[in-house]
Amino acid sequence: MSEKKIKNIFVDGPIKPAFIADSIAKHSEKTAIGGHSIFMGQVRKDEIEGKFISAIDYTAYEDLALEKMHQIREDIFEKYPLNCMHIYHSLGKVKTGEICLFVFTSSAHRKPAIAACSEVVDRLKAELPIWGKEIFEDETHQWKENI
Amino acid sequence: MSEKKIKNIFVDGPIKPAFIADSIAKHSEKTAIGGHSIFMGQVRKDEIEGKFISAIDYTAYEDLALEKMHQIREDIFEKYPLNCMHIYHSLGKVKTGEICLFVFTSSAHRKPAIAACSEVVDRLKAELPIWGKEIFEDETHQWKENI
Amino acid sequence: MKIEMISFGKIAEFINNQKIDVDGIADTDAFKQYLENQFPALKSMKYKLALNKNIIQENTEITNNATIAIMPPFSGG
Amino acid sequence: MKIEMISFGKIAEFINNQKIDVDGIADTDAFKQYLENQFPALKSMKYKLALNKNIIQENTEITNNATIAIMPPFSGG
Repeated sequence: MSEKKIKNIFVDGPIKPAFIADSIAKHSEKTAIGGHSIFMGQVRKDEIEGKFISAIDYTAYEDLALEKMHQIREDIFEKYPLNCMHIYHSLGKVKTGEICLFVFTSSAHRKPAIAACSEVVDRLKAELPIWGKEIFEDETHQWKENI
Repeated sequence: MSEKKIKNIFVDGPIKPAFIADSIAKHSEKTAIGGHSIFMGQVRKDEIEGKFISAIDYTAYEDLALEKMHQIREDIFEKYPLNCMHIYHSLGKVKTGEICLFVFTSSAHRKPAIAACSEVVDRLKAELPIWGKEIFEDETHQWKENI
Repeated sequence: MKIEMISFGKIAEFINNQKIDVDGIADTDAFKQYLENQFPALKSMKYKLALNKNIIQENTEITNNATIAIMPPFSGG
Repeated sequence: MKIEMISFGKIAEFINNQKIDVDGIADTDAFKQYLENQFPALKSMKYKLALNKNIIQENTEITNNATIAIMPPFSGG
């Protein structure tokens, strides 16, 4: 087995636009990059039986999620010629309109960055042990299900 | 013919990360959105026959480009269930490592935003009358060609 | 045999993290049986087990001091 | 007949924006002929015309006071 350097992806609470801007700005030194692809998940104010969601409270089996993410990262770097890939997922409460997921891939030409970003999002949703508890405005809740 | 509200897409010089952050932040009020897709083009420091590119100077046939972009925008909104779409392209000098293109699409679920973003980038590159003059460090230049 | 049970999401609402000391649970199929007897609500739910941080796809032997996670369908992102 | 010529990118390096007053240029094919005679460098280049902001795909009639853009391959993004 290859030596693992497990990176953390979890951040406490919502992912702020300023954090994303910072992450983008850091890439101006990487002048081999020609295209960046970003996906951001935002908490929707869904209405369910007359009640509106006010936030999602995320929990994860962190160790296992980070191991899985490491595998996905390795697969994706093997499959696409990427210059970088950054992934952040919220834990704890993220209110409607706030960002809970930030996936950022970069490559010399646009197509690998775009394809990799989309694939990472798909795999992350299917494979990472993360759970979202949808909290309604009246403090009741239900558990999110990825369709 | 439908009444046209032609939006400007051109910005003077590079697109700054803070501008992108601002654009993201504005969407926190739009609580029907669940997924955002972003593409950013960054000027590469390519080496050509021993010389490095230091900047790209963009010009456009602006009127025609905005009309074409309007058509593309209408096509894409017809094709995908998007909540919003924002497009910005630099004119004038953009240095290596700086951002010259910013495409931002949002939808309730992730797939339309991702597909629309990628399609807009493809069409914009193929169809908009914009030209990039690649300026080398020694002030000589060559004209960019989209492959 | 000692097993550490941890649970997540919706399942954590009715199965607390706990250490159990039981005999006769040789593999993950037997563990599922045990679980569903103890917590009948599980019977009608989809869930996966992870044995020592490996997600279980097929019946797997359980050794002493194993950690088993009980996980409802994932909903990250 | 009066035609306003505008050019872009690489082509703007050797064809200035200008108004010309010529006869016998009835359509865009004739205009191309005229252009390539005046600016032989064009012959070996790829370019497209836009007549009054419509990109020309097939030979099109030119009317008086037309604006014709001469455009090398696009390279935005």
